[in-house]
Amino acid sequence: MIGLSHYLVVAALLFAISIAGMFLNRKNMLILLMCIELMLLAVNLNFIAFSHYLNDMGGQIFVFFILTVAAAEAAIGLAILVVLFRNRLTINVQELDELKG
Amino acid sequence: MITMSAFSIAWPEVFLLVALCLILLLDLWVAKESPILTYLATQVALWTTVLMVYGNTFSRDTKITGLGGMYVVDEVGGVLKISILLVSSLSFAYARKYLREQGMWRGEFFVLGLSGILGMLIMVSGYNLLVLYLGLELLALSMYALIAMQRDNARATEAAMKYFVLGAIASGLLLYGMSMLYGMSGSLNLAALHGYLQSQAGLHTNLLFLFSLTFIVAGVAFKFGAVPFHMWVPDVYQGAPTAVTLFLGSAPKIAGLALLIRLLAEGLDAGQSSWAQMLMVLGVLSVILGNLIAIAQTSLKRMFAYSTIAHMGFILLGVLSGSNEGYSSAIFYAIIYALMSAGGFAILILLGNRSTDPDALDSLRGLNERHPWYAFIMLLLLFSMAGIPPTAGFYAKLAIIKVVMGQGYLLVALIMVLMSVIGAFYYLRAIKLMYFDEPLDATPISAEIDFKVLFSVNGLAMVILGVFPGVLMGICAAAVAVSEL
Amino acid sequence: METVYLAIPLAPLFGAIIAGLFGQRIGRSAAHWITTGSVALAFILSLLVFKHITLDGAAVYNQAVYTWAVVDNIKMEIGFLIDNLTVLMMLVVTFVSLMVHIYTIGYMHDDPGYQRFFSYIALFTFAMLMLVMSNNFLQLFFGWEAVGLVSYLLIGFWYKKDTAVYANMKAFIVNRVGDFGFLLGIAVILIYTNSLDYTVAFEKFEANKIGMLNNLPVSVGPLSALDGIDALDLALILLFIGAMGKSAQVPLHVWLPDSMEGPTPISALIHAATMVTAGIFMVARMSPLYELSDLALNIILTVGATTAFFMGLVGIVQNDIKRVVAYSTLSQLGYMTVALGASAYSAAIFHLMTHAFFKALLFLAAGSVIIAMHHEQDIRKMGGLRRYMPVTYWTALIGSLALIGFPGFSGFFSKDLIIEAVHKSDLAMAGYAYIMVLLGVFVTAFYTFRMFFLVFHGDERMDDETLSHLHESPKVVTIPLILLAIPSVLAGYLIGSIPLGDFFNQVLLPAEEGLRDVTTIIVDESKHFAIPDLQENYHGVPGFIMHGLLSPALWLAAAGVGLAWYMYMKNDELADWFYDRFRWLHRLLDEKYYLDRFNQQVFANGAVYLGNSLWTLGDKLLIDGMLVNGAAKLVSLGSGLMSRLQSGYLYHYAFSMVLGVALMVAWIIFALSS
Amino acid sequence: MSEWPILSFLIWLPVLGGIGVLILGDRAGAREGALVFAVLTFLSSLLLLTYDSASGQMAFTEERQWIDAFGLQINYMLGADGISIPLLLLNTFITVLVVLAGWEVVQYRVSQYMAAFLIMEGIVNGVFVAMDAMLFYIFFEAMLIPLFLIIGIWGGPDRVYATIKFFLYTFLGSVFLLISLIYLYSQSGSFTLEALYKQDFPYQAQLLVFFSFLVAFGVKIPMWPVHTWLPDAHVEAPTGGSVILAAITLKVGGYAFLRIALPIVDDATREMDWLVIGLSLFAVVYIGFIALVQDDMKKLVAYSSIAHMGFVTLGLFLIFRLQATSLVNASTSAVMALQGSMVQMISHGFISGAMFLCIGVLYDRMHTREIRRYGGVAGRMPWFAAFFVLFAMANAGLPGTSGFVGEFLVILATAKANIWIAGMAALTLIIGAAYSLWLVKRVLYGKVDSSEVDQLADINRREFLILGTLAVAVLWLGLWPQPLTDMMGPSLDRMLELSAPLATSSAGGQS
Amino acid sequence: MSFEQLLFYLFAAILLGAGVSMVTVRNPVYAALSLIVCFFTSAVMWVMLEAEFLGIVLVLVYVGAVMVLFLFVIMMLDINHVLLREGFIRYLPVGLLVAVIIATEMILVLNAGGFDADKYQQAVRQGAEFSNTEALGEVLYQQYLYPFEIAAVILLVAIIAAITLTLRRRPGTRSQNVDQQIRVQRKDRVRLVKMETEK
Repeated sequence: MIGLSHYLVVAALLFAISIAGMFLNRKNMLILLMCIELMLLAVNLNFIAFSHYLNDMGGQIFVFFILTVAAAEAAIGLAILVVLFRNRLTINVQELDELKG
Repeated sequence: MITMSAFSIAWPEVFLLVALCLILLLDLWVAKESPILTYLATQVALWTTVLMVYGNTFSRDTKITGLGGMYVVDEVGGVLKISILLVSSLSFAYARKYLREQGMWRGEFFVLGLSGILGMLIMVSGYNLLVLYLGLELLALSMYALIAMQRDNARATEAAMKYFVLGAIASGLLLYGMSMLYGMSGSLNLAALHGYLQSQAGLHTNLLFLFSLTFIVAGVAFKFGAVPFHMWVPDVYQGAPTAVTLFLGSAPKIAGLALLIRLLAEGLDAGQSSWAQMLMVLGVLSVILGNLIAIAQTSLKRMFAYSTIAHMGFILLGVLSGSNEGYSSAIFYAIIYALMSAGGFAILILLGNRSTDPDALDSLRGLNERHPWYAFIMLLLLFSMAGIPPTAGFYAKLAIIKVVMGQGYLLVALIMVLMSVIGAFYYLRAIKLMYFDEPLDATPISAEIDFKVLFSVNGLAMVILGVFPGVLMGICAAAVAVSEL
Repeated sequence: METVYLAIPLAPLFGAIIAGLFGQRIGRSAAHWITTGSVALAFILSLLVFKHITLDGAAVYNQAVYTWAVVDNIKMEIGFLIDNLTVLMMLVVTFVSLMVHIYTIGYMHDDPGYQRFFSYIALFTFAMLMLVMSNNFLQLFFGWEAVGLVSYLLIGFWYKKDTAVYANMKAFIVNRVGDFGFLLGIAVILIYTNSLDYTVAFEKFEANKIGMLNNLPVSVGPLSALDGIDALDLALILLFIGAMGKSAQVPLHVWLPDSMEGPTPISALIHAATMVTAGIFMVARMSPLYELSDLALNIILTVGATTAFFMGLVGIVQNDIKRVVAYSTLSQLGYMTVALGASAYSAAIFHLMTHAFFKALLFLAAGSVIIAMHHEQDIRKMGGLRRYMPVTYWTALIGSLALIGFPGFSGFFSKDLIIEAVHKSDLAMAGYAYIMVLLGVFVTAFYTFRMFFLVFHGDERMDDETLSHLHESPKVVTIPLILLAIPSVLAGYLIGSIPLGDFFNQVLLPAEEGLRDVTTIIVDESKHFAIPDLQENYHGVPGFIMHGLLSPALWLAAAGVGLAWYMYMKNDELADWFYDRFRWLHRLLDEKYYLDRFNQQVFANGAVYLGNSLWTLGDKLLIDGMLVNGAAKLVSLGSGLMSRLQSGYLYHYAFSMVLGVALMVAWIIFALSS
Repeated sequence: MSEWPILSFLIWLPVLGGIGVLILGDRAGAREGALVFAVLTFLSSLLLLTYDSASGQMAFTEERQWIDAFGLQINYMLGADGISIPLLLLNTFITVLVVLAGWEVVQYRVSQYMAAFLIMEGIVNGVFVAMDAMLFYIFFEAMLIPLFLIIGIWGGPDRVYATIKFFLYTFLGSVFLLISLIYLYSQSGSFTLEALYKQDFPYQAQLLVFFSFLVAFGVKIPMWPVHTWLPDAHVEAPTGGSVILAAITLKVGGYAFLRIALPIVDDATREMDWLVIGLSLFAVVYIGFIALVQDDMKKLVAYSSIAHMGFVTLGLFLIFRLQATSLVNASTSAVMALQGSMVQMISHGFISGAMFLCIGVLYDRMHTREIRRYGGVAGRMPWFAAFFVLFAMANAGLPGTSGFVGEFLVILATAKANIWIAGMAALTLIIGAAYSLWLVKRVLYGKVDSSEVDQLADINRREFLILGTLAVAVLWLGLWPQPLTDMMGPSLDRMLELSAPLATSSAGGQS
Repeated sequence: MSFEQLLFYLFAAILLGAGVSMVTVRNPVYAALSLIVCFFTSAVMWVMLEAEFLGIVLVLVYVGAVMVLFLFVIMMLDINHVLLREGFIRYLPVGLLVAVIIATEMILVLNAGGFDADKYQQAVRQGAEFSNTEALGEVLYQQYLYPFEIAAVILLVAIIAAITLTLRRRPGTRSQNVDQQIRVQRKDRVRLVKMETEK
């Protein structure tokens, strides 16, 4: 029988992967954005698992909104990315270090 | 079953939204001829909202919730909202000069600004994890856009990118924590959450609770820019166009405090003993790190950024007491801080002109030579930030330190004061540049009358609030007392 | 009478202020008229007081003028105590001062600082009068320091002369060393008596004489380390240290010879006749106390005797006319001190008086010579002046005779009295003192007449230029000489009435039961019977002279004169022979026993060195360098390092956030698991 | 007492005046305006002389609820007694002189200069009359701002280092004060001094509080080893700044010790008095020697100030030992010690002020403070020389000048507690004379060997007026201190009763 | 092992595998594709958790819109993805370490038994007639109206923002900016440059 914690663990692993991804990938801003999506996915899985095991719609509603927001975020994120590329002609994370100290 | 009429409880927000849309259209059709119109409309909208919030809040005497318990009206909310609105209107007024000179004058600035403010208001009166999250995102998204608005400014876009990624991570953390809370309590409503946690015994040893708490605190701490979630602050402050930095650096801090109060003080107050410890660590780290690193800075914006981190540390330390005194002094501090930082960045706008967009600390050189009055106002602001009486900043610090000592954290209090001595150093250095050094360029400083007046009022407020701090303190204290957090 | 008492000091003060503040406006003559007039007035009034107190035998006046401050219920007042002792001092001071004023008119005639000089000496007169007229320690200290100040100003009168400004600083600081003791002495007295008033002090100490230490507060704190020393002894010794400073007793005498850098009139007034005798006066004034402490008396005796002989010895090798006189002053002060030590206070005061006259005379004479020689002071470049300046010659002769104690001259009486007193005294140190004073007589005679012969007799050794202008000094100079010569001869004949009479037996305050009545000068017959003894077998002046002729002193003096005459008039090989033979001795004396050198090296340079090292090591290096700036550096270093954390790389930022969360989670896990 | 809030008036009149002058700007009239306000303040401060000193109680009291929020109750509570009034008068008096002193010399940003001093005056008045600890702290801190600017703007070449050092030094000291005040408040529930006097705090806490006080006020006075800011600050400060610094701000430290440290944490103070006494003696001697070797006039006077303030702390902290002395006669001389300290403060206000003004006079003419650049000045500036000698002598504690009174009383009192301490203290007679006179010798006397000195013109009317008034003050205080001592006496008795009452004091007198 | 378990483990494996590949593959297109796989699989999981509607939405909205957007951007800014993995190995250990630490911590907490409470045990299975969409809709429009409105605003803002950031005039088209021209000043046009003399 699949228990709640199974799903939670999967979500947790997903979360960890996304974090690892953020740290590992130092070149491509896009991958970073994708990692964020992955992270949100993990959270969503959490919510849905909970809402299922608690018989409560709230979790799913929350996920619904997270999806919405995530979409919006993605839009803006990509927009910024494009602007960035126009300025720098690169989306290399490592070259994004003009501001520091 | 929620009907549209239920929204009447939230009419300040509703109005602001409507105004926002109208201004969008206005900007589209009319503003081509007279760009000033958008600005004026924005100010009008803000001030009307202020009045509405006032009427909406202080007409009632108790805390009430509506919209299915997702929206709350109480005096703390009222005070916070009004201060947010006022500070924002101040920042817009300052921004005007900058936008015109830097060729950034676009209606979207105000529209996005307003949406950000709307997000803050939603946060302030959000009484549901979901609503809080949405408010947060609304604010965040507007901010990302605002920062990146100077499209051909590489630094701005870099800052925006960094802010965006980190912000997204932060909200990811926050969400994870929320999901855990939801999983435990099966509810998203703060009141329900509060009730559930009250019923739980041995909360401070409940692993799951602490786990979720950690993520929540992390998410909120990011908004504050508390160490170790502070990394974005300096880069964003420096990279963003000064006008945006000004806006970003003032009102959202108050909103952040609101978020903190709603989540921790109202939702999770049962776990106060636990989150107090976390906040203390974060707060102390912020106070130390912020003040220390600020010394090494050569960019004024960056220096302010680090000093902001230190100030935020103070606020966190004020909140951790979990007492009414703590909350009210934190609110007091946040308001004072918002005013100070607004003024602080305003000087950069003031010093700038078409050809230059100053950022370096050296741009303050010899200000007393160039314009004694502005120098004097800036002096007041800086001393207030350093917390030297008789400026308002002192009372803010005093209140917080008193609270901390009341909790018996003598060591923390010592660290705080010692760090504010170190902090005094870099503020003094700025004053030294203004007063003891010769100016680099003697170009006359020009600003329109409203800017002058606002800037002067902003600076003098530090002294007036310093001589009569009782009034504002009283308001904060009363608000907190009434709204039984 | 109060008004008179008040007027006596205030008149010179007034003169000083006028001459000082408005000197430039009122001009030279006006300045000297005003000051001289005011001092003359003071003198006349003093005579009036003399008649009132001494001749008409009015009761002793002891009243406060005004309250300086009341602190802790202790009244600190300014007030006068007028008795015979005071009167005597007042007369001496005002008279000599008047003489000097007149003399100055001539001596300083073409000095740019004419008015300033007059205001100074008038001011000095005021200060000295306040000192002698005081009835309490506070005012005593006031006058004490005030005269010091004026002497400082006067020694450095020619402030362009580096030697002068060096000398005046030296004088003040050395005096300060004395005052250091003096002030502490006053403090101790205050502790015991809770008052600064003389009479109260006399009474209280009389009341519980010895071993007060035990029942007194000084046992608080390390003074208990001084257990065994009677606090009274302590107080008196400290006070005497003050006297040593002012009255230039070994080893605090070093300032006096240098003070000769000042103009001659003040050498006469301050550094011979009056100020330097303040110490003597003070001890005499305190006789009711000093009588209680043999320890103090012994110390005084020793110091005095040492000064009397060894300083005289130095006088032999001096060639500067003024310095010779200065060293003679030192040794004469030594005599007075010895007298005090032998509790022959009256004798001391008597010698003080006579000395004031003849020493002032000698100085003024020397001054007159110096004028004639166009400020040439080296006696080797003089000689045979007798022919050119008769008045000076004769007066100088009188002075010298008085100094060496030639029978019939004032010095003879006072000095013999002292020698007798020492002879009779049975204090531990009396023997040493006696030998010293006797030898002192010989030495005095020798150097005095060495100087005298070299200056006035023999062949003229000065250059022709000066020789051509040699002439007697003007009236304003000679008149004072003559006026001073008179008492130099006659003052001695008061011996019957002053030291050996009951001049000093005025009752200061009525006796209460169990107490002796405190008189001006108290001698404890039971222990110190010298003066009483002398008083008994005193049968008039002739008898005293007769007795004097038989005493060794006179013959020693004669021998001294003779030797001087032989060495410097007859064959001068002898001098050279001595010189070759006792080169080391000559060197030693010439270097004044290396004392100045020692002070300069150890104290002056030592202080500067200490100061420098404290400053550079303590303040600059340790406190500022390490603590203050060090801390600042540390902070900036730390901030520099920390700002490195802000690498600018997005993934580092993300990493730090994640790490933060991870650590917090780890923290709670550990916190709960443990 | 008086319906008319004289104390508030004394605080706010100069402050408002300063703002007025500031607004007036550098156009003509800034000087006159400042002078008017300074004189006005001085005159109105004379009204305080109506104080009935016999009572020794607080007079002219004002009390208003000021802040009551966040559990903080701070009252706007003012009062003056025999201790504060002389200091107030000193402050108002000196300020007038300072305004005059800057009359021609200051040409750069005159209005700001004058305003800074007026505001400073008001704040300092506040310090002396605040009866609420937090109010006191606020004024105590606020003082830094104008002084910081004065030194920084009109200061010498190395002013930045000096002024920041000064600010941080003192700020560091006072934050500890803040902490301990808050602690005291949390214990007693009130900031008013009277309440704190009554409250009895646990000993360990007292100890900590005492040390924080020691740091805070010790820096201000300043005491060894936290004195090093003073010489730098003095050297760099403009003449007026030095005068205020030496004459007024140092007094704040002494006043604070007397008004706050001694009575509130009396037990700890009693136990720790040996420390302060030791430091004071150390200051008197150590600093004296350092002063001896300075070649910058201002540094020399600055160091001598530290040495003189050593006497103040010595007198203040002796009272416990004195009270403990078992005596054949009634008086313990504790009051004498306090009197001595107070008089010393007042007189040092005059003397140091005068010394710095004198140096200013020279500096304005030759633009150097290097002693060796001078020599033979007396010949060119006789009047100046007269004043300079007078003040130098006062500095060396010559009887008849105010400098003597304080030292005299303190030494007398000290001797009662412990003759050795008295001996150490009395060394100042010698050292003080040494550095003062050596300064005089090198500056005034000797041959003129520099053309600049040869050009020197004697002091003008204005300078004469300033120095003359100070000379009168110095002499008056030296010849007749009774009015002052009478005014302070009863109040000091009261403080003594609060700090070291005879009954209990015998407990921990010696340690 | 029941069929359900089988499904779960299968898809969990795919999900995680895809996730790992997303962060490890060198070509961003592959990364995007593996992310899509993640979405698909998790959609399946959601369906298993009886959140059918959201499952569908995830596929439609995310895969259909967002990921396409991603791909679009990837194509638009063609990046030399040979460099993309430089130094990847260097940071791998640290990255793994962090990931492992986080994962273990989280799993530790989650399996500490907080969720064994019986209220999590009876996950009622709805019948076939139950419509998740309807239920969601009812709750959404009856209780969560306010968030719904806010979400609307967020989308609006997103639109505005995206346009503000990316919309710009074609470089080719000439058009004059009047107020710029009016406000122009000398220093905008003339800049005095100081230059080293060539050596």
